[in-house]
Formats: sequence, structure tokens, C-alpha cells
Amino acid sequence: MAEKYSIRLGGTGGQGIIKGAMVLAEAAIIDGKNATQTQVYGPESRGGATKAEVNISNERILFPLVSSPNIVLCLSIGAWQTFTKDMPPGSTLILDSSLENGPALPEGVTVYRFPMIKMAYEDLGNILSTNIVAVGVLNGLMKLVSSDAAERSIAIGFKKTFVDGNIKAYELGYQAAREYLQAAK
Amino acid sequence: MAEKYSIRLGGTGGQGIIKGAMVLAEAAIIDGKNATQTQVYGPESRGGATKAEVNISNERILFPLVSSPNIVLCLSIGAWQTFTKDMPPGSTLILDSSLENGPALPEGVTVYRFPMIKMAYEDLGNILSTNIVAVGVLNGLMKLVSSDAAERSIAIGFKKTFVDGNIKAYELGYQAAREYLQAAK
Amino acid sequence: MAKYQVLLNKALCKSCEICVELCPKKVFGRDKTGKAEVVNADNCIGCLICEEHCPDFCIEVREK
Amino acid sequence: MAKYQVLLNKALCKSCEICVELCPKKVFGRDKTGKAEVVNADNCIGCLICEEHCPDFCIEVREK
Amino acid sequence: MVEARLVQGNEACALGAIAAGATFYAGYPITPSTEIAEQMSALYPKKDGKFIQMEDEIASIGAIIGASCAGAKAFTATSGPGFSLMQELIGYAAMTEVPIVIVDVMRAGPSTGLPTLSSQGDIQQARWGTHGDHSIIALAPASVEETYLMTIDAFNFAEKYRTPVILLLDEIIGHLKERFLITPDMMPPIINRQKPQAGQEFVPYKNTQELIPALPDFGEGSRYHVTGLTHNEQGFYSSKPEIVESFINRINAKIEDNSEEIFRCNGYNVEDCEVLLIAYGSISRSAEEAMNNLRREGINVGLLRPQTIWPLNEALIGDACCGKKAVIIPEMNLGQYAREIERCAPDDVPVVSLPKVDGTMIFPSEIEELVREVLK
Amino acid sequence: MVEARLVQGNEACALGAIAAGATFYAGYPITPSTEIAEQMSALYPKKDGKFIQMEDEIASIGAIIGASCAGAKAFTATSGPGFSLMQELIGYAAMTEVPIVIVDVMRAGPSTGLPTLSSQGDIQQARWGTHGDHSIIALAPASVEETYLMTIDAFNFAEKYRTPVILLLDEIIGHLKERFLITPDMMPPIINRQKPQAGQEFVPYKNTQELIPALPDFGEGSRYHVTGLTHNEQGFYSSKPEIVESFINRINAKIEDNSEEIFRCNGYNVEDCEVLLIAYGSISRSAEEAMNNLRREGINVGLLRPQTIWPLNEALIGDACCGKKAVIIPEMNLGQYAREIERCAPDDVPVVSLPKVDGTMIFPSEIEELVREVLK
Amino acid sequence: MREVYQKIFRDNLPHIWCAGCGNGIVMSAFARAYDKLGLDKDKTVGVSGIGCSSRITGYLDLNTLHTAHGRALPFATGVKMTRPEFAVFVFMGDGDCAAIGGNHFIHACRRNMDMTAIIINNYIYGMTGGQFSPLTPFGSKASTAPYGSVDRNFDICSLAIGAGATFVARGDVYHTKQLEKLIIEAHEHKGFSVIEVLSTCPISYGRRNKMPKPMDLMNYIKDVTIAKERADKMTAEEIAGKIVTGVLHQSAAVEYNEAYMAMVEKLEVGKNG
Amino acid sequence: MREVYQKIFRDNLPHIWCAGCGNGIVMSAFARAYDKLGLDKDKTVGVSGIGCSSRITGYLDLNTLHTAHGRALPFATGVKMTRPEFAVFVFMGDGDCAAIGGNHFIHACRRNMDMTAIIINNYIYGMTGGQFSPLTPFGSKASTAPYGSVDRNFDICSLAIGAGATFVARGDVYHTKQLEKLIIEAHEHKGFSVIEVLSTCPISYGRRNKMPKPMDLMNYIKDVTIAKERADKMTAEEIAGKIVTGVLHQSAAVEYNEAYMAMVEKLEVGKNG
Ligand SMILES: Cc1ncc(C[n+]2csc(CCOP(=O)(O)OP(=O)(O)O)c2C)c(N)n1
Ligand SMILES: Cc1ncc(C[n+]2csc(CCOP(=O)(O)OP(=O)(O)O)c2C)c(N)n1
Ligand code: SF4
Ligand code: SF4
Ligand code: SF4
Ligand code: SF4
Ligand code: SF4
Ligand code: SF4
Ligand SMILES: [Mg+2]
Ligand SMILES: [Mg+2]
Repeated sequence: MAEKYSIRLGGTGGQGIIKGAMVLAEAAIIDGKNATQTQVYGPESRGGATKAEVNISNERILFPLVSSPNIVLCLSIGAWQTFTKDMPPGSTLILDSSLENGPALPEGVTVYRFPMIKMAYEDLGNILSTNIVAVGVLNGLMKLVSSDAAERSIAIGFKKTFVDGNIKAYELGYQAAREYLQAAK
Repeated sequence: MAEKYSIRLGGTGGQGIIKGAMVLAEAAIIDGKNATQTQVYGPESRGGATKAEVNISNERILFPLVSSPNIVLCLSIGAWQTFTKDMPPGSTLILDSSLENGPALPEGVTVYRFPMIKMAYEDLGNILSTNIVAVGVLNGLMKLVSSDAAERSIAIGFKKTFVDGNIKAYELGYQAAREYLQAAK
Repeated sequence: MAKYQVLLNKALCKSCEICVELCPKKVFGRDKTGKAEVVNADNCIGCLICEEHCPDFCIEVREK
Repeated sequence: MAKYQVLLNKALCKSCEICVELCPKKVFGRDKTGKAEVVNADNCIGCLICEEHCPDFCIEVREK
Repeated sequence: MVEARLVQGNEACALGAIAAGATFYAGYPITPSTEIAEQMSALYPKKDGKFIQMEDEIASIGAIIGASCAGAKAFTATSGPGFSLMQELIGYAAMTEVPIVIVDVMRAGPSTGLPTLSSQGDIQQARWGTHGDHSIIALAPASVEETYLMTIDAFNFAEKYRTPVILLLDEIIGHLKERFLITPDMMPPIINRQKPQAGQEFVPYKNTQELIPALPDFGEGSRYHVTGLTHNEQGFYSSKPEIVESFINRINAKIEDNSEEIFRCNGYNVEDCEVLLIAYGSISRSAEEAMNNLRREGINVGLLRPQTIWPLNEALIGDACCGKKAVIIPEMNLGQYAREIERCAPDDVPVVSLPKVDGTMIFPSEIEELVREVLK
Repeated sequence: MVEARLVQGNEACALGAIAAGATFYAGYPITPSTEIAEQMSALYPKKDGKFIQMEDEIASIGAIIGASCAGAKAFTATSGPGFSLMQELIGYAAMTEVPIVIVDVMRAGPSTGLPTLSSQGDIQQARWGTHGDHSIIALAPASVEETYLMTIDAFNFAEKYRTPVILLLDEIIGHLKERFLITPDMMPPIINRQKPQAGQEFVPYKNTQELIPALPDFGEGSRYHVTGLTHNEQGFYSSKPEIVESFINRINAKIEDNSEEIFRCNGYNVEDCEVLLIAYGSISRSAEEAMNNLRREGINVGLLRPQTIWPLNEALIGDACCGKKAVIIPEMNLGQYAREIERCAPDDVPVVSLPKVDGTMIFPSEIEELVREVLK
Repeated sequence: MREVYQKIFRDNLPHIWCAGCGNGIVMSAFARAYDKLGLDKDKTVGVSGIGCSSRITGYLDLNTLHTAHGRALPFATGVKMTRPEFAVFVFMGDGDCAAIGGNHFIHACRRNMDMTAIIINNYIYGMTGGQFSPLTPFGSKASTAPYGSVDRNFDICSLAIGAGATFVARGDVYHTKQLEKLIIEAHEHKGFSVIEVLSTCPISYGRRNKMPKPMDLMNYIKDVTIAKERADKMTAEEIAGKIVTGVLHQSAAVEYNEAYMAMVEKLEVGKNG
Repeated sequence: MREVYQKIFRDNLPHIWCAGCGNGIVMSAFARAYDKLGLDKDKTVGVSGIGCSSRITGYLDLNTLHTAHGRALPFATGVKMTRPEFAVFVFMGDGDCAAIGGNHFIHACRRNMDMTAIIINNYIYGMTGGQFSPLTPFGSKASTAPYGSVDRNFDICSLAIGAGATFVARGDVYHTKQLEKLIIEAHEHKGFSVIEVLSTCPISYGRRNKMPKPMDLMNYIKDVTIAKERADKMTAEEIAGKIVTGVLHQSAAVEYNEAYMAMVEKLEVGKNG
């Protein structure tokens, strides 16, 4: 694993982007890594595009924001429009399959598409678990944290009644990504 | 007249000390001189000893307070106790005749006693004019301002209905002082 | 023919469902993104409840 | 003989005249400096009006 | 006004405000500023002005900002505790570029402190009392006449730069009564806020070269939005970094870039003296007297007397300090202005603070002593 | 606390307060400090503490001062606008020597400004926001763990010196979530206020050599009077110049004379570097990253990272600056701390401010660029 | 959009409010009332504090003054005293008006300066994410009252009456026609007029109090309110638990600027006579 | 001096108040009431703001807290929440309580924390030399109302009731026995209790309003007041122009600290259960 992973999750208010980022960051910490998690706050995020960012590293993380993301995951068109501009070559973009007509991408960005919203809504019957499906997909693709840590992180981050559902969501996303990668091999 | 006269009036709250000082200062200005007038403000003056100070000079007055008074006039024992300590040699102290058992005076201070309170109360029937009687006495003794200016100053400083009474008070004090000086010659 | 025309500015709609629930004549439904949609325009009786309660000024009901 | 003793602490008196005016028995007068002075001690009926109204706690009325 | 009169500093401030064209006063009483309110309550009903006593100092400054938006030249007066309470809205006025004048008659603090005694303890607060980065104009007169004239300056600066201006009187100046004669030749011209030019597109907060927006008063027709949020040229909230940055820089630059014009001071023997005194407000009078006394003794002392406290003309002060055996700053606080002089003065010039915080004025003799000691 | 967790800065502050023994919180919500209030409202009912939401920030600080008099370690949290409103009573706490902690999570100002974005714009306000002369202790942590530990320091300083202490978080630190693991060895000892010694005559505000009065809590038996007026050793109002002076000097000296103990900082390559960065709070992280990057390039950069903002250890800073090609101060304001460094640094060392006020964090690359430019 | 809205809204929609937020409903009722009042926009000033609701001034094409949290009324006081001929409308949230702004509110009630205060009571601090306000019902949950609020709440209308207000009314976002009418009556009242508007904040209040959907709150308001005309005919028991809407109090007293001008005139007569 | 005074006064008389100032009368009534209540001085806190009246805490041998202008109640709130077993008395002037401190006052009324607020209403800002306060009667003269005040005044008792206070009384410095009794009743009331005390300020109020002598004001108070028991039996016309004294309002509501502790207990039960 490279020295530092910078991940950005984008969506609209209510999609649980921040919670997703927290689950990811907490999992990294459970794995014994360092992590920082930040987000855009306040009325601006109301309605418009929200982002939440995570840095993961084995070393001390100094600059805590994401200046140049390795991975961006977007659940809304607004997020795609706003948060992908600074993606460097070699970085990865994960889009929800429902998104269309987004902006052109910077050179050298690898794009994946997964129907994360649909998976949450149709397969799990709960659109609110989109964020954790997304974390599963992201981790399935990039292997940032151990799945064990991810699940413990979910257990920490949610009220008891929601833990199982979210672990299921995580696994659903994770499996989808693993299967895709298997298939792509 | 010397370069700068520094005068201090002392009394208790309600004796109109400040008004007296203002009349004196305003008169000096009418005479074309410079004058500053300051006083102690606030709750401390309530009940306790009050002082009001005046500097008169033909030149610009820089330091506006009185650091070393040429003349001190006291209408209460508290004032005598508090405000005479820093009197330099050659300075003049004017005491109301009713005051007894005051502190010892610094060397070389000339003392005059006039029954100013009594003059106001008995001769004028108005104890509230003590302050202007005092101004009259002070000016009669020291000739700081012209009597014309003093009377115009009174006319400026008081409501119409009180002007005449106060001019009378001024004259009473002034005359008493002049007569005393005549007699003393 | 219907007496009223129900105009809906979807661009402003935030999917609150207030119009859907308050319209006495069930004129509104939801599209698949959750936004309001005029489904029974002809039923409109011009009561203006929808217009006055839409927090985002999406609706205008006009007499034809 | 009078039943009450009227004690006056002149040091605290500020000459407000409240006692002079409120005492129903005219127990108080003024000295020449304006301060209160007990002038008719024997008239006192112990109503405590003076004591309770003196703003400067100068007065104490004691049963003898 | 033809005859000299005995006038109090606070009264001169009231009269100066009227002369500057101020028509609105809102305030909450506090010693030693109260006479200003009392004057306005007596004068305004007779002079087409409005006086209101608000429920507190926050409401007072709020009301004058509102009045200013509606077209009045408006002011308030207070002292330390009230000045502290006004800080949030001083920042609001700076942010929204609404001209107002705040008179702070300084008494000894902190907290309730010594309500009736003097200090110059709010010098740094005038600059830094509110949160965030903004610049400020603060003036400190040293006589009753100067109080009158500098009250007019305060309104002029407020109008010209569309900014809150702080007039710092110390209690001694506020309560001092002295000879007062203002002749027409002494009067500064009255400046009124710039209005948008007819026929031009109205962009309320346009970032022009002059850095100062030309805004109409409410009711003059061009409706616009006033907000304490960072805003774009149209006046609406924006958090775009480039807009925020240029806005914050503009409201600072419009003052700092004009510090040469805004910073006013008098100098006496500044250039050829050995020891330079720097003093403001009432204490500059002690300093001047000390200077005179010392010069009579043959000690070569000079005096720099800033009338403007903020913004500093740092170059001017630095130059003035250059080559002196010592620079002495007597002030009625623990060296608040001395810190600034220290920053501006060359390293090899000893900057000596003469602080005093006991409520009493610094006597000329205290300054004289220190000068002698420093020269030893 | 054995396992590392993901914790937010504001949350760490709340936990730190509890670890310090704080049992009372009063506050008024304001972004970006609100999470602290929310934490306390959830935690205190379960931990024998008291949480109250007051009607405004003035009431909030009033309540914590009252609570502190009654024996609680008490604190509040706010941001710029609320911090401005608290100024009067910060002065009151300084004057009455009541230990309290005020957390100011700094957002971009002035005024309402940019409520959700970060700044370090209240550095000077923390020092000078209230009227009159008083000294202050202000701390600025740079990580979530440090926020926890320095919250404890804040209470310790407050109790030890009987003074208000300001904890300055910038929004980035307040809202940052990161790895958090406090092991017992990291924990500072907990300091509690000194009480009067039994058997000795009780003189509430005795001016002893330690300069800090030993006061009982209300209810502990020695009744005394607390007032924001200048007061004598007995605690009652006095305007006697010598009493006022010794009192004001004492409450300033107890902090300034201990600046060596109170001023804490970390240094990296400070002594042998060519260019010294001085940075605090979140920006010190950008500076450290920039330093690391530049050193990899072979540019000899060092970093001084003050944890204590006020009081300054001026000698230490002056020494650190000595002989550098340049000292660069990146900060999220218009150079508020740089002013102080300028004052302390020798004249021949260029002190370069790297200000930023657009609401965004200073990136390491911005610092790197400036270093390179300065070295050109 | 209907013309009356276009006439008074600025051209900067969509607004920032959440889906189902009552602020928009108040804004359109205000627009309709304003239109009926036939006032001159150039001579109308809208003043607000800080909060979600206070953002309303940003959308109204008047002279608008978005002030500091809690301070709208002092600013409005300065405006109105300077230009008594202006129509002044003050928009405040429940926190803005009753928490930090409470003092200005009671003093405005006392002074009786001719302006209209519209308090949008969504029972919560919306803008800062859901802390309880002085109008949050005792026992309700909020982000700073996770176990239910232990703070008794004000009845802001009683408070206004106790403070001496001369026109006090309560409306709500369900009864939009009544609200429109109340705004008109309030403006027409000479003196300081207060309208509390019960409003909806699904995000910061509803979600924590088992009314997560906009319509949950709308239904709550619909059920809990009762018009004064009806309430007057009911017994205390019947009204228990209900919130009365309509004009709750109206009385006559001298308006502040008129009292001021009367003083001025008296002085002038004195001068000339 | 009577022993009850010596027991609770500090040894620092004479006080700073002017001749005939009502503050001293309130102070002795308080001392008598305090003595009868039999409270522990070590566990009693006296809190005041800034003003002549607020100097009272300097003379009382309690734990005393002389705060900032208008802020006595928030300080008292912090004290009482920290030590609910303490007896807390809060002394405020009319300006202190109703002008700058108005917001804290109404919120204290709302919260209903168990303490006693004594508002010494001398109709004026005494300390600063006679500016009008929100309780200065409309039309009265003051140093900032040289032509008579154009500000309507509060009825502070109505305000307290409107704000939700559970005990509201009015006494005066003429009826000293009643005042003593009201202070006792107020303290014994569980919750926030308010007593307005009509008092005399000959220097800053009386002199400007044709009542220059202490007894002028005393007589005014004597004449204008009427006990509630009597007023209740009179017609509105008969009462017109009178000021009613006595306990004006009393109601039951949960006390703040009790509500807080009830919440804590519920959580503990939840924890254990
Ligand atoms: C002095 C100050 N304190 C606190 C805040 C933070 N703040 C902004 S809006 C708000 C409360 C909003 O509640 P309300 O007034 O009810 O308006 P709403 O958002 O619910 O419409 C608070 C506490 C602030 N901006 N300024
Ligand atoms: C913040 C602040 N503003 C103003 C003052 C000045 N001030 C001191 S006491 C007072 C009013 C006193 O009136 P009141 O509360 O009625 O008490 P009284 O003196 O009449 O007993 C004022 C305005 C202050 N100390 N602090
Ligand atoms: S006007 Fe009435 S009937 Fe027509 S759509 Fe709207 S709510 Fe329905
Ligand atoms: S009421 Fe308006 S915003 Fe809500 S769903 Fe209907 S059209 Fe959309
Ligand atoms: S107790 Fe009554 S009768 Fe006796 S002196 Fe006092 S007031 Fe007069
Ligand atoms: S009431 Fe007291 S202070 Fe007043 S005159 Fe009588 S004894 Fe003196
Ligand atoms: S938080 Fe509440 S009040 Fe604010 S915009 Fe959203 S729904 Fe409206
Ligand atoms: S000014 Fe009035 S209230 Fe103050 S001490 Fe004097 S009489 Fe009493
Ligand atoms: Mg609200
Ligand atoms: Mg009063």
C-alpha cells in the first residue's frame, strides 16, 4: 500500500456521505493506521453537493484535508460536477450507475460504475444504506481497510438496530466490487 | 498676575463646588484668559469630600489638573482634611469660618477664614448660594478675574431665575473679602 | 374541460410532498426522482392550497 | 415611665428626615447640623416605624 | 460661535457631531460618557435630530447602524464595558461598510474597574476587539476644541471610507472643561458618503479602484441587500474563496492603504531632539509640558503627538524614532501603544514604555524624571 | 481509553474537559463549536455534571463564572460572534480571578462572515478583546489528541493562575476527525485551585509573592465579596491609586511573569535551519508538511510551533529568529501573529507574513512556494 | 410563478431552505399580503437576524438588512426612527427573537414603534442544526436536549402582551389565508405588531421528534391550532392542549415616533410662543 | 444597631447611598426576613448587578457576587445549578434588571430555577446620575429625558408573569412589614420568585420630578400603592392610577434543577434497568 490514501466521497445532503467517510476512517484506525476525516459543513451543503474526505496512512498525517484525491466516489451528479476537477492522473473515480452526462474527466483517471443507489434501494430495500454500500464498493475495489475492521467500524458507528443492515450493505457493495474485479481479470 | 493660577475648591456633595469652579473658569475665559476646570466624579464624591479644580493662565494650559494649588478653598472639614496636603509654600487657604480642628497646614500657607456658609444662609437666606459667595470671597482676595466677567459668567451658568440671587451672592463674598483686605492694610 | 391549469416548475421542486398530500383533488403525484408531478390536472378546483403551501414556489394554478 | 428606649447612632445619620416625619409620636427632631435627634423619647410607642424606615440603620428602639 | 466659552469635552463631542451633520444618536448611559447622551437628548428634539435611549449598548450600536442605512449620520457613546459589548456589531459595521461613529470615553478597567477615573486602556481593543480581520480608524483628541474638530473628522472618515470610526476620549478629556472657541477657518469641510452615479449600472459592492463602494441610502431607489456574511459585489452571501479574499482584502486595504492620509499627528522638535516622547490624548499634554520643562533645563526633548491612533503610519513613526537616544511612550495603560512603536522603531533605539494604571493622570514630573533617568 | 478511535476535535475538547474535572457547561450554540455543547448535553447528565443552554453568550459566560465561584470547574464554547459578546465578562473573570475556560472555535469573520469555514482570525482578539489592561492565557492545539490534552492544560492554567483561559481551536481542528489514543503516560496531572490555609487569617485577595490569591469556593465557610470594581485585598472597592496599581499589576504579572512556564511550543530544526516557519493550530500541520517536503529538496527549513499563543515568551521567539535568512508565519488571518513575531525578532531578520483569509486552509505547497521565493 | 411573487421576490431562487421547510410558505404569504397592502418597495425595509428564517430578506426585493443574531429589532428601530414614513417588516426566528434577541423584543413591544415583527417559530434553532430554543416545547428532543428538554418554554405571545405590545397575533403555515390576513392587519395596526407564525422544520426539529416528514409537522400544526373565534366559544378543558391562532391582543397606545414628534412640537410651540 | 442587622451586615458602614435612599430600607427589610428564614450564611449567596442598589451585596455578610451590569441572574444561575442546596438572592436595580438585563430576567422567569430576585425599582438609573429606565413612568423627567420621557414603561410584574414566572410580588419601602413578609414568602416559594420593590431615589429621580426630599417620594409611594387584598375588592375605576402591591401571581411549575435531576434519574434507571 502506498504511503497515503486520499479519498473523497461526494453526494447530496441526506445520502449519508459523511457517515460513510467516518466508517472508512474508523476502520483504518482499527487496522492500526492513521486516518483523518473532514467535510464541508453547513447551509452550503444543504441541498447542494456535499463532500466528505478521508486520508489513510501508516504514517502521521499532517495536512488533514485532501488536496489531491486518489479516489473519488460520487453518488450525485452535483458531486461529479464539483468534486472531480482536481483528480490527478492515476486516480480512481467511482460513479453511481444512475449518473449521466457528467463533466469530462481529467486525463488518466480510471472510472468504475456501480449501481450503488439501486443496490441499496432494491436489493436492501433501504435507500439510506447507499453510503455503506458505497463504502463496500470502494473497499472492494481498493482494499483500503480490512473487512473485519470495516464491520467493527460499522458496529461502532451505528445504533444497534442498524448495525446488521449496514454490515449487509457493506458486504453487498464489497462483493459486487470483488466480483467485478474478478470478472475484469 | 503670575503665569498660571491653580485653584482648588473643596466641600461636600450638594455644596455646589463644581458650579463655583465653573463660574470662576468661565469668567476667566470671558476675560480672555485660558482656563481648565476638572473635578472628581461619581459615587466617591457622594457623601464624601468633593473637589473641583481650576487653572487660569494667559498662556495655553497643558497639564489640565491642579498638581500644586496656589489657592485652596474649603467648605467642609472633609475637604480640609483631604485637599490641603499638597499645598506648597506661598499658597493660600480659604476656610469657612465654621470649620474647626482641621489638620495642620504645610509651611508657608496663608490662611483666611470667612463665614461663607453663614453669609449664604443668614444674609441671603439661601444656603445653596454658598458656592458663589465663596467664588466672590476667593476673587475678592485674589483678583483672578474681573467682577464684570464673574457676573457675566453667573448669567451664563444659571437659569434666569437664579441669576440675580447669585450675582448678589458673588458681590457679598467679594465685598467681604475686599473689606477684609482693606482692614488688614 | 378543466377550468384550471396547474403549472409546475420542477426545477425548484425539492420533493417535500406537501402538494401531493394537501391537494384535496389528488392532482399531484411523484415522479421517479421523487419530485412532484401533475397527474390529475383536470381534477383541479382552483383552491390554491398547493400554491400557497409549496415552500419552493413551484406551483401556479391559473384559471384558463 | 416610658416603655421604650430610642437609640440613635448619629454617626450614621444622613439627615434624610424620614424618621422625623414618619414617627407617629414626633419622637425625633433635628439638631442644628440637620441630623436627627431624639426629642420626645418618652412618647415612643415602640411601633418600629422609625427603625424600619431609617435608610442608614441609625435607630434602634428597645423595650426597657 | 464667536465668543470663547467654557465647554466640557463630552459636550464638545456632542456639538461636533451636530456640526458634522449627525442626526441620530442611540445610546445607553455609562460613566464617563453619559454627558454626551444627555446633550443629545436635550439638543436633538430642538434640532431635527433623533435621540433614543436603547435597552443596552448592543441595541444602541444596532440602532445607529440601522439609522445610517436609512441615511442618517449616526453615532453612539459609551465607555469600556459598553464598548466591549459593542464589539460584535462594530465588526458588522466594518463588514457591511456602514458609516458610524462610536465614542469610547475611556475609564480605568478591566471590567467595572474604576468607573470614574481615567485611562487609555482601550487602545488595543479599539483595533482588535471584534473577531476576524478588519481594519479600523480610531482617533484620540487631546483638548476640548480638538474633541469638537476630531468628532467632525470621525464622521468625515466614516462617511468617506464607509467604515466605523472610533473616537477615543480618555475620561480626562471627556470631563475636562476648558476654553473653547471654534472659528470658521478651523472647521474642516464636511464630507458626505458617496452615492452611486445616476445612469450607471448599480452594483452595490463593486470593487473599484477606490475600494469604497458607492451605496445609496435606503429609500433612494436602488434596493439592495446588506449582510454581515461574506458577500459578493451584488451583496449576497458567497463563500467562494476568491470572492471572500478580495472582499476581506478590500475592506482592510481601503483603510491601511490610506494610512498616510488618515494618520494625523503633530510634531514638536521631532527631528532634532535627543529623546522623543510619543503621547496621545490627555497624556500628550503632560508630555508637552514635560518637554517644555526639560528644554528649559537644556535637555533636548521632542514630542510626537498622534491624533490618529489607528491606522498607524508605520513608516512615519519609524522615521521619527530613527537615531534617537530613546523613545518614551507615557500612556495610561500598560504600554499598549508602546508595543506598536516597538514594532516600528529601529532595533537600536530603546523604546521605553511609561505605563500608568492607577486611575490618576501621568504628571509632567513623572515624564521628566524618566527622561533624566534614561539619559543617565 | 485503550483503543484508538476516530474522534472529532470538538469531541476531544468535551472529553478533555471531563478529564480535567470540569462539571459545568453553559453555552449558546454557534457553528463551528456546537458539537461541544451537544457532547456536554449528552454526557453531563450521565456523569454528575450540569449542562445548561443559556439565552445568549453573555449569559453563558456569566453562568460559568457563577458556577466557578460555587466550586465547579466550568467552561463554555463559542465562535467569533459569541466570543465578541463574551468580552465584557472575560474581563470580569480576569478582574475577579475566577478560573474559567472559554473555547473559541474560530471561523472566518468579521461579523457573521463565513460561519462554516475556518480561520485563525481571533488571535489578537483573544488578547485585546476586552477593555482595560489584563493579561490572558490562550492556547491553540493542532490535532485532536492535542485538543484533548490542551483542554486539560487550559483548566490547569485557569485553576493555577485563577484566570480565564482561552482555548483557540480553528474550525479545521474543531471539526477534524482523526485517530485518537490517549495513554495514561500522556496525561498531565490535574491541577485544582489553591484554597486558603486553615488556621491562617483569611484575606481574600492577599498580594503574596506567588501573586495568586487562595480563595475558597462559596459554601466553604470563609465568606467574601467578589466584585469587578478595582478592589483591595479584602475584596472591597477601592480607588486608592496605590491599591489600584498594585492590583492591576498583580493580575498582569501573575501571567506575564510566568510566561516561561505558560508558553509551550515544539521546535523542529529550529536552531540549524536557514528559514524558520512559525505556525500554530491546523496551519502548523501544513507548515510541518511543507518543511518535510522542502528538506527533502535540500532546503533547510525549521518549524517553531507554539501551543501557547498568549502570553508570548518573547525572548525565546527572539532567539529562535536570530540569524535566520527569513522567518515565515503562515496563518489564516492577515498576519495577526506575525505582528508579534515582528516585534520580537531582530531587525535584520526579515519577518514574512503568509496571510490567508479566504476560508480555505493554507496548503503546504503555498508555504513551500513562499520559502523558495524568499530564498531567491 | 405567480406575478405577485415575481413582483416582490428577487431573482435568486432556489432558496437555501430544506425540502418542506416552512420558511418558504411564510415568504409567499408575506408576498401576497405585501401585494395587497400596495406598499412602495423603495420605501419598505425588511430586516432580519441570523437563522434559516432570517435568510428571507435575501430573497425579497426590498431594502433589506440581514443583521446579526438577535439584533434585527434594534436595527429596525434605527431605520424607523430615521425614516418614520418607511414600512418596516422584521423577520426573526424563534431563537433569534426569543433567545438572544429576547431583550430587544420586549423593549420593542414596550416602545410601540410602528413596525411589524414576524416571528417564524419552528420550535428549534434550525440554522445551527437543531438545538432547542426557548420556544421548544418542554420535553421535546433537540441536539442539545438528547433526553428531552428540561427547559420550560415561553409562550411568546403572552410574553409580548406582558411586555406591553399593542398588537399580538398568531398564525401558522397551514392556515395560509389566515396568515396573509394577519400580516395585513398587523401592518395596518399603528404601533408595534407581533405575529408568531408556527412553522415547520422537518430537518432539525421534526426528525428528532418523530415527525421526520414535512407533512408530519404540517399535520401537527393543523391539528393543534384553533382559531380564536372558535376558542372563545369553548371551555378551558376543550381548549387544553390547543394553540390559539388569530389576533390575540390589540390595544391602543401612543406610537413611539408620534410621541417623539409631539415632544418636538411642544418644544417648538414653547420656542415661538 | 439591632442584633438582626449586626448578624447579617458586614462591618463596613456607612454605606455609599445618599440621604434618604431607599436601598438601605430594602437592606434592613431583607435582613429581618433573612433572620426569620433562619438560613445558613455560609450556604447563602447574594448576587447583584451594577447600580446603586446592586452595591447591597457589599454590605451583606454572605457569599457575595457583585457582577456586571445586567448580568446578576446568569451568574446566579451558574451558582444555583452548581449548588442547588444554596439559598440564592439576587438584587437588581430597575435598569439592571429591566434594561440591559431584561433578557436574563425573562429567561430566569421561564426556567423557574429556585431563587429570589429582588428588583429595587427607584424608577431611574441612580448610579449614573438619573437617566430614565424602562420603569420610569412615561412623561417623567430624567437627565436623558429633559422634556419628559417618550418611552412607555414596563410593568415589570406583568412582564414577569408574561414570561412565565411562578411567583410575582410587589412591595415598597413604605410598607416595610409587608416587604419583609414578601421576601420570606418569595424565598419559600419553590421556583423562581420575583419581588419588585418600589423604592426612593431622591437625588436622581425625585429632584427632577418635583419630589426632591426623601419624604416626598415616601409619601408618593404611600399614596400610590394599594394592597392586593383591598384592590381585589375594588372596581377598575377605583384602582385606576394605583399600584397594587402584594403577591400578584403564584403558580406551580417544575423547578429547573428538579427537572434536571429527574432527567438524570431517568437515565440512571435506564442504565441499571
Ligand atoms: C452571536 C451569535 N450567536 C450564535 C450564533 C449562531 N446561530 C446562528 S442562527 C442561530 C439560531 C437559529 O435559530 P432560529 O433563530 O430559531 O432560526 P431558524 O434557523 O430556526 O430559522 C444560532 C444560535 C450566531 N450567528 N451569532
Ligand atoms: C455594560 C454597562 N453599561 C452601562 C453601565 C453604566 N451603569 C452603571 S449602573 C447603571 C444603571 C443603574 O440603574 P439601576 O439598575 O436602576 O440601579 P440604581 O443605580 O438605580 O440602583 C448603568 C447604566 C455599566 N456599568 N455597564
Ligand atoms: S389548486 Fe387546489 S385542487 Fe388545484 S391542484 Fe392546487 S390544491 Fe389541488
Ligand atoms: S410542495 Fe412544492 S416543493 Fe414540495 S413536492 Fe410539491 S412542488 Fe415540490
Ligand atoms: S418606634 Fe415608633 S413611636 Fe417610637 S420613635 Fe420609632 S416611630 Fe416613633
Ligand atoms: S431616618 Fe435615619 S438617616 Fe434619616 S434622619 Fe432619621 S436617623 Fe438620620
Ligand atoms: S434546518 Fe429547518 S428551518 Fe432550516 S432550512 Fe432546513 S427545514 Fe428550514
Ligand atoms: S443616586 Fe439615588 S439610588 Fe443612588 S444612592 Fe443616591 S438616592 Fe440612592
Ligand atoms: Mg427556529
Ligand atoms: Mg434604578
